Amino acid sequence: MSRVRRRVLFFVPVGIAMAAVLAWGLVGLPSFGLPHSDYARYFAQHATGQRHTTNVVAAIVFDYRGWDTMGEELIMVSGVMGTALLLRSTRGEEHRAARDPVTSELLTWLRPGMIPLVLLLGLWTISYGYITPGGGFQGGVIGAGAALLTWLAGSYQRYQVLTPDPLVDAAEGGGAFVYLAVGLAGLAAGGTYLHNLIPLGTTGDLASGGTIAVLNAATGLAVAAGLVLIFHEFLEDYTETVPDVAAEER
Amino acid sequence: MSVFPYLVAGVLFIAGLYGVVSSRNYIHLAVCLTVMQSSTYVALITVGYLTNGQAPITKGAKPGKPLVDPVVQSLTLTDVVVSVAVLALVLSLALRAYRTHGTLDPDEMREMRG
Amino acid sequence: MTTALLVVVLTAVGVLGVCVVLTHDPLRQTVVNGFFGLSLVIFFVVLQAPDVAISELVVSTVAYPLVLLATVYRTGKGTRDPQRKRRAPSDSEAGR
Amino acid sequence: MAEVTTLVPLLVVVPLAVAVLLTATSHWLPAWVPDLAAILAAAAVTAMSVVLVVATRTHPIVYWFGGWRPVHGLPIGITFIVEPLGASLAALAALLTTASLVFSWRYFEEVGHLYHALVLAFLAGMVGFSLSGDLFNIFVWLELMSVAAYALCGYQVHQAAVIQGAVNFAIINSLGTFTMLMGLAMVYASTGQLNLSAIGHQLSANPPGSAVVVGFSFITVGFLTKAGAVPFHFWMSDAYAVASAPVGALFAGVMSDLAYHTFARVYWDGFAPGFGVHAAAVIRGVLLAVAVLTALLGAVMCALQADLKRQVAFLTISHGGIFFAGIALLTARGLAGSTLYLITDGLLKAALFLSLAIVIKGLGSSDELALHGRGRQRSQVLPMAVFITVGLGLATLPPFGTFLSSALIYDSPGYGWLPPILVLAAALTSATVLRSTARIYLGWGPAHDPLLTSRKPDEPEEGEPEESETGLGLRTRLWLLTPALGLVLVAYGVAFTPSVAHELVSAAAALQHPQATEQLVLHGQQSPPPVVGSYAPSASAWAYGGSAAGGSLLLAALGLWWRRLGRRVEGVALVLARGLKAVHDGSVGDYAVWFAAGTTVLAIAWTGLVR
Repeated sequence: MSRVRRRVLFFVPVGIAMAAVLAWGLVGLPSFGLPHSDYARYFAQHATGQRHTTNVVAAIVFDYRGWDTMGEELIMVSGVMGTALLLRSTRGEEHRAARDPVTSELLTWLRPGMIPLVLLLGLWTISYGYITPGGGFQGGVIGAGAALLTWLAGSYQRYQVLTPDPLVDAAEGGGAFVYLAVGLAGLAAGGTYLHNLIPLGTTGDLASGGTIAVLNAATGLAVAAGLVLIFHEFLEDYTETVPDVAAEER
Repeated sequence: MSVFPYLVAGVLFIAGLYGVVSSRNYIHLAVCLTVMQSSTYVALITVGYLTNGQAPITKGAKPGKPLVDPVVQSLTLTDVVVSVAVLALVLSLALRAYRTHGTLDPDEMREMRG
Repeated sequence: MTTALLVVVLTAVGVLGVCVVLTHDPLRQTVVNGFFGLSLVIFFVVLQAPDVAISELVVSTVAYPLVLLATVYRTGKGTRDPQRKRRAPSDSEAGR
Repeated sequence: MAEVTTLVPLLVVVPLAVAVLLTATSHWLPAWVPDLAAILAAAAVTAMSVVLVVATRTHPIVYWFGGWRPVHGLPIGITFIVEPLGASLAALAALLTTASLVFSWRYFEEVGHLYHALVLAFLAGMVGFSLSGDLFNIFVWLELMSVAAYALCGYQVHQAAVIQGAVNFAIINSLGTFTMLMGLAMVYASTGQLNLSAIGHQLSANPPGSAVVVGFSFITVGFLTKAGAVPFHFWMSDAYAVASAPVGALFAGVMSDLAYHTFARVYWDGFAPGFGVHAAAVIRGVLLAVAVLTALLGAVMCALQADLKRQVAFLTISHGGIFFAGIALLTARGLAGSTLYLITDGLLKAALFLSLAIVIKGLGSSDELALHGRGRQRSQVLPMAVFITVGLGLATLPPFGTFLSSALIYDSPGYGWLPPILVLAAALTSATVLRSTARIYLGWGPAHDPLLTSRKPDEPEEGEPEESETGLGLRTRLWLLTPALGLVLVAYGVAFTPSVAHELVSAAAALQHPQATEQLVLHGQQSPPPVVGSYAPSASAWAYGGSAAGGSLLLAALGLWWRRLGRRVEGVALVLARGLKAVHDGSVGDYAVWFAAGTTVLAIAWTGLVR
């Protein structure tokens, strides 16, 4: 009997017991669809009035619980730094010549219109994040997707030219730093950390929401740059091995 | 209906855990971890749902209908970001392991370590 | 109506999640995982969580597949190919 | 007080800001800037935490981020609650980080800005984790700490074959954090709150049902996994054996044990009011069982290791069990003793890890048996002295820091059988340190021991020596030893701070008074600090401390020459050792099965908590 088979055999009774315990707990939850949280009700009633944003989730993410989001952003940044640390340090010895192995004709054909379009979509998702659904994280990922398309459609070299490491590093660290600095500004002005200083504007306008707008944009920048860096690390790995794969396929 | 959504979260949780136990490949294992993490999204979003509720966007909201819980949605957003970071890290660790061992099978790797 | 939709979507989420776990080939799993992600997106939309839905959408169409595919190809399509040579198994840890 | 309050967010923001600035400007900075900036940031956090420890002696500081104070008792924003215990753990984390960064300046030949940025993010995560008063925010800092730790753990691995330890670390810890988040979702669904005091308030009004009980069990599992309690501990020995010395010093010194303390805060503020008095006995029983099992299994496994880093890993597990016993007693003295123990012991363990690096680098192996007698040189006298000092400190040598901490736990009322077990664990683990010191530096005992390794006597050591055998220059060695020496001095000296025990006990008593915390957090009303008597170790505590120190010397001798006891003893010991080691097999799937089993047993044991 293989190790895995034996282990799964052990897991069956344990898993069943665990599932039973979990189910017992879940059955004890308040019925699905019934209102219960005072905490949630407070935001539903007051968030738009207090923060002049129509997206209540954005108000919570970037203001009421903005401290969480700061931690979240740093998790993202740490993930990026960690990936770079792990993948860069072993790659040193291997040859780093950039090749252009991947060219999809469809994408090459699509490229002229597609990339600016995706980029625009990303920016749009970020900038309306506190008015309609969307926001810094979502838009940031889309923006990084645009950079990725450059690679898929055109060339790795062009991708590298468009997203040079120093610039992307600066954007990532800079975006995260702006988030921290907005918090510090609140502190410096005699309030508490992340206290809003900027006029709230008219609800529903792009220039509304005070610090929320700034934090949203900073997050978008940091996430987009961070994901580009992650892609970069993984893609650099990929391009190294492509001849291998091609040889195997033949 | 009153507990079915919660049980789906439970199923995903146990399924993800089973995947970790039964996996013979670190890439597969990493994806199973994200399935397990998805169970927490499902749990959070379901506990915040209100019957006949509307999305927590006040622009164009219909008056009189309650908003669903926006707090759990913000928590889930954070959770999604965490999952990306964790997946990237686990995969880069797996890649490093592959470079030194030439295998992605956790058990094979264990044997090599002696 | 909503209830029926909800049951269908939830069942799809559960079933696809289990499918992801049971698909052992990494390449195929990445595809199944994409479908699982899309089912989650629909689930979030139905449960009135558009922000989360967009997040899940961008993550499961851009971030996950890219990172996963790069890893899969880097490692010669996972363990499907048993002929893959092993490197440097010699130095093992001393005295456990 | 206004100025002091400003320091609270800075504890987290300063290291993070330096970290992201280093990332942003990395391409234009000279190589020495990251080192210096990181050390200064960590030192600044240390200083600020110490100021906060002193400033909050009488009244905790409650800090609301974004200025969102509670509205009619309903918390809106996220809060940090700074009280002396949490703040002193933040100080410990920052001090160890400073020492580790000073060490790594000379230790690594080449280390980029990424390393420093990650260490600083790791520090910020630890600080936030020990101060936050919001359940989800605790999860966020736990994740930050974990994500940074996964990367740091897999970095600079010289033994090619053990990167697997870092993967196991990431996977099992992720299981723990997801389980915790699942528990959090269940608790939020039942209470509608995330703030700990608000959860406590809700639960005392609406008695907990099955969802809260399972949720609490899952949250507990999350903490226990990070802390490395049995049976969630398997990742730890693998990870610590992999980690490079400065990182390992942070892991062993503070990371894992912080989770015990944060668990205590979560329990007291969030759940103790709801479970009520009758449940306390059930909770105490289960927690004590986990603690005793962890202390003993960790100690035995520690004594069975030949690899020096794995010894420290199991020592950390075992001593974690001792701290957890203090917390599990649910008394003020127990909690105070556990906190002080965490600090003094953490300093010693970090010093031990840093000095081990010097051994490994200087003598070329991390295997106790392979190093037999290799340290018999004049130049090795100083490292040997450090090892002996650390070993005796770990054995709770009276009247120094670790003794005072353990005495507080011993002098907690209730469980007379507990102190002897804790003494045994402390003695056995420190005996292992003394044993390997004697073997390496004095050449005592045999060069082969079947208990420690499965290798045959004449088989050569497997694999390459870990690091270059070039040896280290005197100046480098002194530079590397200085942080370790500093940490040992602080650990020994803490006990002589005037009335430190008294202050800690009153802080612990305040922490264990959730109603007062709730008044403070939700309504901004200060309660008078609880009155506790002054503390001096009792006669029996002195006896326990002395017997731990004496016992560790005896056990060290036994560990060196145990084979003289005869063949029958040898056979039994070997069978037991092989059985125990077979369970710690490095297979992540097996660990996950243990994880599931532990979670299930814990939740089942607590089903009686439903009211």
